[in-house]
Amino acid sequence: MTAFYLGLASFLLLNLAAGMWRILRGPSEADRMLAAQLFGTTAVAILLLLAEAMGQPALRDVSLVFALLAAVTVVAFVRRAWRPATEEHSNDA
Amino acid sequence: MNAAMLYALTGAGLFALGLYALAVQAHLLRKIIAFNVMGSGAFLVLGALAHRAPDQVADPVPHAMVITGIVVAVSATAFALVLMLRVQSETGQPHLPEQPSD
Amino acid sequence: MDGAVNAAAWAFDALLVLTLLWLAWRVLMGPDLFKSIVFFIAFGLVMALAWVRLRAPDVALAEAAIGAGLTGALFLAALSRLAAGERIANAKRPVENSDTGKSTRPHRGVRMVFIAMSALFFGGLAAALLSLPAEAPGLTIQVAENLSTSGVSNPVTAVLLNFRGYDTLLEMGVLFLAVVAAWSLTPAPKEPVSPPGIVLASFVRVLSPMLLLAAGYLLWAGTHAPGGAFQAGSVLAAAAVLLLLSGKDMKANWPEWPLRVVLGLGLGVFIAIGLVMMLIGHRFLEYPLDYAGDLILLIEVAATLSIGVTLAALFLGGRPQRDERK
Amino acid sequence: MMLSQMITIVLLLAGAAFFLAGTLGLLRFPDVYTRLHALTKADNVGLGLVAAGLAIQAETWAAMGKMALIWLLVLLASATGAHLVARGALRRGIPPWTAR
Repeated sequence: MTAFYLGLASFLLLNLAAGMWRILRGPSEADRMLAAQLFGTTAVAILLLLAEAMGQPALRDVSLVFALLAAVTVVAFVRRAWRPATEEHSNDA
Repeated sequence: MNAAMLYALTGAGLFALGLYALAVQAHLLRKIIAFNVMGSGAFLVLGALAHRAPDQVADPVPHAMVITGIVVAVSATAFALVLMLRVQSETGQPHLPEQPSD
Repeated sequence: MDGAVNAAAWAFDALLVLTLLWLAWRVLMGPDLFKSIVFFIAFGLVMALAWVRLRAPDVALAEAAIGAGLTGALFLAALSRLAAGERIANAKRPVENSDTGKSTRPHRGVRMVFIAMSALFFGGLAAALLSLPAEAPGLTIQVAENLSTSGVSNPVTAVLLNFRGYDTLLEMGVLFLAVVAAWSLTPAPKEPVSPPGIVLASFVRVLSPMLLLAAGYLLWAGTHAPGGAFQAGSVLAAAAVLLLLSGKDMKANWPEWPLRVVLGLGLGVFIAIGLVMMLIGHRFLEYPLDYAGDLILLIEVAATLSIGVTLAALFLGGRPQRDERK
Repeated sequence: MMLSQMITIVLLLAGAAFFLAGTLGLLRFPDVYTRLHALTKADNVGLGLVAAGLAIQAETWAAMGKMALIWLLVLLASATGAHLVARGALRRGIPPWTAR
């Protein structure tokens, strides 16, 4: 079972890595934020699997914290950093 | 080569990447981010070295140091961001001037 | 069967490490600042997973609370403040200063030198790390032997608040200094606060008591399981940041002096208890076994409140201004 | 292999399939609204199935309850986040994609 849990966790991690393509491509800032939100959920699932695979029930508290704070960055984005569509970020170096 | 070494080398790699970015990026926000990546690298080295203890129990002392470090890093980051915004409001630019003006 | 577990663990670790390095590269070298920040948020998530693999659940909790909640919010808020500042600067000097930093990257030769230096640095560090013994107990044994005298049963909490109490005391000092310095630099920028929509308002109403509860739980769990004052304080700070973002006006609801008292509370209680211990014949920060547990809990409660309020105060980006409309 | 283990395996695989579908949707769908749709499936159903599969193996009721709580919290966060992003996108005039 442990190998199965770890394999599944790796699969989810691979999913997460694939999702990064959306952060790279955008096109809008909201799309990039969405990818980050999916990462949060995927990380929660990975943590639950690892808690079982590594026999460390305390890891569920880590995923609990992730779940509690999942919305903070999205709210920060929507309320602060998201500018009207007309403005472009200066593509600084 | 074991898992602890793998993570320790990754930490060293993160530190070197951050160092490079800190040196070549002019934008202050990028410097602050680079500093955070360097910090994460240093923490990872500490955590990996703590993982070398036998019997699946990690050394708690580096863990405590890393927790302290994470909280100090976030407060220092917040302060640096305030400093950056002050620089911007003084000079109009989010990076340090090329030549010191007197 | 054991081989399969090992192989799966290796696959996971290798994938994790590659993801971390690739993310760091995108964070540091990507051309767009917003993209870098989103990658940095993802980097924090993956770092927390790395801590889990290193069997450091206490650190993973701290990284989760700070990386998933606070750091992202801090950087996103700073980015929007930068953009606002840029608009003001452009309005003042419309033509002469349209340079947005494109020319500020050093040219190729200088970059090569820095690449060589960083590579050299990595090589030295890697050589040093590889020369270390593959197994080393560190201070595990000493901590385990003395755990029963610390007053708590979670070794990390014992190290933080008893064995190396000085570190934690000084850390509270650093937090206090950071907020004093930030507040002396500038008043908090005035940001347009639109009233939250009904969905956001009810979400915050449901979530913030749960965050308070979770902070209390982590504080309580810290004495015997992963958790503790730092993790609890970070969750508390995230709750405050969520309230600030949704348009709750902390300065109007909370007059100045209680805010300042709470900011100094952690440091104050820590030092006060240390001094009292000296008065009754112990050493500074030495706790007698009979009430070590209670003293540690007391310090942790004060520290949790201070950490939470300090981090939230730092998120304001300067000292809160009095509302002059009244 | 015990029956409970088989149920766990089936549930976890189904959950992973939803995560895969969510990621594919995030990568392949044409605009922010449709991607939001794909993504919330991973949040809601994917994590729900993973949590349910693991809850069967949980050693205590408390652990089971904690997993249910985690799932509910993610549901709440993802629903709110999806609403905020979709409303923000509409207000900023990002046009919903239409098949031609």
